[in-house]
Amino acid sequence: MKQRPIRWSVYVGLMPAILIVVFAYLGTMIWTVGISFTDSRMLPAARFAGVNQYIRLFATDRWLTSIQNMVMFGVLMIGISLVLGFLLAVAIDQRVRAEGVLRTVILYPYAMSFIVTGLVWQWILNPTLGIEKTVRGWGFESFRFDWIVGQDTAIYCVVLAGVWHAAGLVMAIMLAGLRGIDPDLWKASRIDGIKPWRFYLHIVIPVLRPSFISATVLLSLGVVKLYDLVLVLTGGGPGFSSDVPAKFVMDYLFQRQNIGLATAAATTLLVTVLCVLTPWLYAEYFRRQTPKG
Amino acid sequence: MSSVSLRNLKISFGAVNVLETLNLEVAEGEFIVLLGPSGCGKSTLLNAIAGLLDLTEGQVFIGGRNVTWAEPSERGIGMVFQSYALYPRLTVEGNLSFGLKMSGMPKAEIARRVADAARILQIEPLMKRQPAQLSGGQRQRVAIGRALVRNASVLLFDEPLSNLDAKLRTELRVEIKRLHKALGSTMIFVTHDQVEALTLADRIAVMHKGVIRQLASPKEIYQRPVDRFVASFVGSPQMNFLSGRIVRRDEALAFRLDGGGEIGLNGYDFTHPVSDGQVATLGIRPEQAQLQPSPQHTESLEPTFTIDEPMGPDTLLWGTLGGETFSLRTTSDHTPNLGTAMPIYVNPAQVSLFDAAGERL
Amino acid sequence: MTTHHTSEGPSGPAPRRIGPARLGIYAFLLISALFFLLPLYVMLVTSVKPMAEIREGGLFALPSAVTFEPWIRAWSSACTGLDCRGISPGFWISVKILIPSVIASILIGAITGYALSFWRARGANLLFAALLLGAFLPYQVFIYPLVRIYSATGLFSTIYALVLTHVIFGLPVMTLLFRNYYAGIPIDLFKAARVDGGKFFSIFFRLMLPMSIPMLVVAVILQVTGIWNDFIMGLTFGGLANRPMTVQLTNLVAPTEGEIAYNVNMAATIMTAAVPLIIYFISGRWFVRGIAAGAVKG
Amino acid sequence: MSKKYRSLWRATGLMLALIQPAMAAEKTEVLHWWTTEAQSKAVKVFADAFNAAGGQWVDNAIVNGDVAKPTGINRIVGGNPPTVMMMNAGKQFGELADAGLLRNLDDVGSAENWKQVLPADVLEAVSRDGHIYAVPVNLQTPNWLWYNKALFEKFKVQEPKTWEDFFAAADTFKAGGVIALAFGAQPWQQHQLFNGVLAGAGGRELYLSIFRDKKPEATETPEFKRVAEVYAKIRSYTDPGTPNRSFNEAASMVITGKAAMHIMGDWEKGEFSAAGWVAGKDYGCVLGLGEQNFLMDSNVFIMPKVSSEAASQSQALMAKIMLDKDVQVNFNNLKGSMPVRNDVDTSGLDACSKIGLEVLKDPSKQLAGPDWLAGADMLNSLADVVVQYWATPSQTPEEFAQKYAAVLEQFQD
Repeated sequence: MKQRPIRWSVYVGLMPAILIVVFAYLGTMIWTVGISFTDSRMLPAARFAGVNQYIRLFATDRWLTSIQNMVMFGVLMIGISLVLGFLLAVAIDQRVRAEGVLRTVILYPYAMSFIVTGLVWQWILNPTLGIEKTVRGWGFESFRFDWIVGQDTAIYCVVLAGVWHAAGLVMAIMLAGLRGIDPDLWKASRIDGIKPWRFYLHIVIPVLRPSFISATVLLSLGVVKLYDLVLVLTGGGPGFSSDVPAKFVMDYLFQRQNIGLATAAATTLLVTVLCVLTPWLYAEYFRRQTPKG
Repeated sequence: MSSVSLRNLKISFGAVNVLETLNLEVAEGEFIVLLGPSGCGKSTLLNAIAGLLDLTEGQVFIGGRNVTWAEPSERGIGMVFQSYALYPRLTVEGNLSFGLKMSGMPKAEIARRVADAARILQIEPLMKRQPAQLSGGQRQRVAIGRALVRNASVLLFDEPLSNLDAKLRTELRVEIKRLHKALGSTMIFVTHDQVEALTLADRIAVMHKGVIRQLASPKEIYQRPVDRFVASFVGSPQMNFLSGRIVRRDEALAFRLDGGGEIGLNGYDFTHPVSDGQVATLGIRPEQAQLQPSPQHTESLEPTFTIDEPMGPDTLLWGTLGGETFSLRTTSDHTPNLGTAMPIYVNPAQVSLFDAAGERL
Repeated sequence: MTTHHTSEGPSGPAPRRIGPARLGIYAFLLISALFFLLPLYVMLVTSVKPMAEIREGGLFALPSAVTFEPWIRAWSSACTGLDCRGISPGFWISVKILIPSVIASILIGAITGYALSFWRARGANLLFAALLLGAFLPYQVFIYPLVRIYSATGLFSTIYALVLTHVIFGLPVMTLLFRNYYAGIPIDLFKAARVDGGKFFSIFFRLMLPMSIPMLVVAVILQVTGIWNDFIMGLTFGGLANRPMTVQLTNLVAPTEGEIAYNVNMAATIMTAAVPLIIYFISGRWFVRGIAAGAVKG
Repeated sequence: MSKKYRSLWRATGLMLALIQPAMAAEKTEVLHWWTTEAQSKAVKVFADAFNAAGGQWVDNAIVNGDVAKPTGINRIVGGNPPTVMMMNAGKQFGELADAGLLRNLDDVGSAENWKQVLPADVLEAVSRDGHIYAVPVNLQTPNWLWYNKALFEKFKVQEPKTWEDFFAAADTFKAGGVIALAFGAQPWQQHQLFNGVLAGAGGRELYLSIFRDKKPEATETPEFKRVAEVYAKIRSYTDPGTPNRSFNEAASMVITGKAAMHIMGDWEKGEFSAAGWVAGKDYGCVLGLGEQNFLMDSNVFIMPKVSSEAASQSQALMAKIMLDKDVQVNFNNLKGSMPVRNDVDTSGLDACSKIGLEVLKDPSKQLAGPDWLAGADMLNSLADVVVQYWATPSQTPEEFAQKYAAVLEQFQD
């Protein structure tokens, strides 16, 4: 009997993906994790150091601050963007005038890079240049809006810029969701005499669950990767009060030349993301998968 | 014209066995219909013949050639799909010639074959149109045409008519039958529609849960179903099933209904020996009973009919017999009294009997 | 996730006469619009003001004398260190990075998505899982080893390194996009093509790719904006010679000597934002679809 | 079959195109991050002299040292090194030398008699296990106080010598509505300022016991407490716009008269010169408020190991040229720093450099810079603590001392 032929062309087609996964993802990941267990500084070294880097990492104020900032940024930015985006979508859905213009205006920030976003907000929030200076120029000499130079408030500036960047996207997703709701539902609710706000709260929001989930996933991707925005907006400062993990890793990798600690931090991020992700990915893509003809 | 031979075919997706050790021999020029409910494995079997699925075990021969691991295009087959699967953004002509171009055939030959197919299927005026501009029936003609231009000796049809409305379906059915007569090619046709199966097939393979339950001529399938599944799947309305027992009466066998009533089984062609008191099911198709006795229709039962459905040439009567649903098809003009029990007559040689496991007795 | 409309238009309750609720909605929308427009306004206004005016009036005042000189300087003569060629070299480098990156990442993503969708290859699920994870993981895990690989192969700070990097990190989303798209194409079509003699590549190039135009548009929007807006890859792998526009912008606005030329900086910033903004304005709804499709949901 | 290969090629051709390495030129590539106007004029002195001596200088200037350094290191480790690369003296290049990636310059050193002409501390700072691995090209100190002479005259303020003087002067300016001290609160500037305070207000002994001896208990001394207090007090003499301000921006505040003083390294002179300022006339300078120490720092060039003989010879030539007497004078004049050789003609130096040179003659005022004494990792960790202290006015000197000590504790060998 003839052997089952191997379809080489399929593997040729998949080869770039296979190479990328094997070398660029898995290989580098293993390397990074491995190095995190050494005492590498400027150069990667094979001197095993156990979990020393991790011990030091979690004794480092700056790392703890950056983790805290990431969580705070994530919760606030996603929360505010979802609420604001949803409200905007609802408002736009009320047959308002100039709907197209409004949609455009609300969404355009999402097309901008974090670099541009960070720069422009840095200017606006700069007390000696932007809002504070302008309001004082109007005669309110005691007006203060100097969050960006405040130790405890700088991270809120990052949140502000983040919301500005992302709320439009949430609005677009929500608006699409609202427009997809069966028009008969609206009719039924009016016949039943349900108050609009109740209708939104009890009917619309549950129906839009998938939209909320999509938006949350999309926004949370940006949270772990948050780097550019902080870099240009606050530089992680004042001090390192608005530092984030991605920036921490980059600094230790390149400026500080402490590869061991940087890879330990990266590995910690990796493990965190994997823990959150794996169950979800499994549920989403593999559990329900049926064989294809 | 090639024969198709499937030997010990087994297909599993992971732990699920879709086809269990399946054998099928299709003769040259034969029209075989694979009939069964959805999920029975009939499309899987067709895809396996086409080479669109990898076999877990077994071999496929087409025209005596082992094509188990050959590419679909190397098997000498043409295939027509339920969803037409016309290539979008190509004209009808483009669709017909796409495969031939891909195999590097000379242009003149392509043109000749496409013209032939177009003529046979009467789609010449459509050649410059796009699939989106065609009606469902036209699309399916083009899809058949695409199979024809391959000059394939085996044509595979995967529920080709089920997306069409009733009128078109009948038209195209006849067309396919004519095509078979004209071309003489071997055809394997998958459907869940028993009318298509009964009208088209030389032989029908009734499938259930990955197994061929009965492979026989349409007539045999209809009249002598091998089990309750085949009996119930083929025929509309469904065969009446009445539960009861085989009893011995005056040296002859009879069937006593649990719900009351009894018929003699004189003339029934038993396939197995039976025992006295054996639990069994009596199957009577709606048209196998009639309101008047005749020389063959000797045995009587007394159902009560409650509803009549006039269907034009005949009328369906619905009611119960001993607590079980019973239907009867009659051509008689006079409507019986609804709501009261009345005698009907059956021919014991026509009925079916099944044992407790559902096998034909 | 999609933006399809019911043809009946807005589905909210019909407007009543202008009441307080209605006014509230307009007020909310107006204030929000101002919030979203503020940065663009600041950039545009400041970029056409002379420095003297900025010193006086701050960022928000309308210009009394419009000048385009900052734009000209930002484009062709603003200094980054000693290099006084403006931001235009960065623009052209970004273009040079963009074009091959977009083409290669989409092509490879499409082939992979096609292979995963139609061809049952051994280990395909594993590959797909690994790709999905790749879409989510923080870049910091990969960056350093990649730097070393590029250094060792001489790719470091070349365009190739950046193109390769964009292919690597664009692959998961591109694959997912095309895999989902192809999952919506009737499998019969693929079967018909195989019966017709199509092979892996011929089916892809002659049948699937031409059918993928809507998804290609989405992918192009997604990749053009994503790659254009990239900073970290350009910063890490571009080196001196191949700093994309975003990286050059951060260098340009980093004050070097004397007074910060806010008007020039803002003009340069607008220029950097221009490409994705133009894409956004001309592609409109497709843009949303593209971004949303990147949400890793099918 | 040809079809099959054609489509295969289509898919892989792109990948292959991506993998093609860029061609690298076989010339003497010098990687550095001196890119301001003054700095690049100075670099040109090296380049011209090198080219005149038959070399072929290929300039690879990268704007930001934080980007340039890792770029170069990665290329060295990756086996594709620049021929010559700039570095900071001290511990930074040690790891590269240990890994055998750097060329040993003992041969050039002995031929050129570096032992005689270079200060011992400097030679020590470029050596590892008794072998020379880098070429020092200048001497500089980060703890100069620069001030706007016009403002000092206007407010009739005397040049401060101690931190007490400084605060008195600062009060005057503050009261007069002038920002007393221009400052950029970037981590490196904050740390540099702190180290200046440590040496000037804390004294030589405290400074060495921290950076050289890494003694955590040094932070419990009254001297350290004073350092912490002085540093915290400086904060109140700066304006709110400090976060993320670059040093040149701060310098320009002095130049434009917005601010009176600025504490920064020798390279500040480049900014002043660019604005047409002359030392001693438009601006004044005070070295090391307090004890007047010279915190020796030096830019050095390292020579990665190269395979070709020609490149190796170019490196030797480069080392020789960079320490050539005339080159040293010309270079450092432009750079604003001091020649590292002790046998050059100093008559052409500006007023401030002369002050520096004078101080340098006294060995008790010479103090090795932090980079020479401690590794980057420890210094950066200390910088984190300092940065946080600056940004947290509520933190007491005691709390700060504890955090500072905790870092030192981590780096006990």
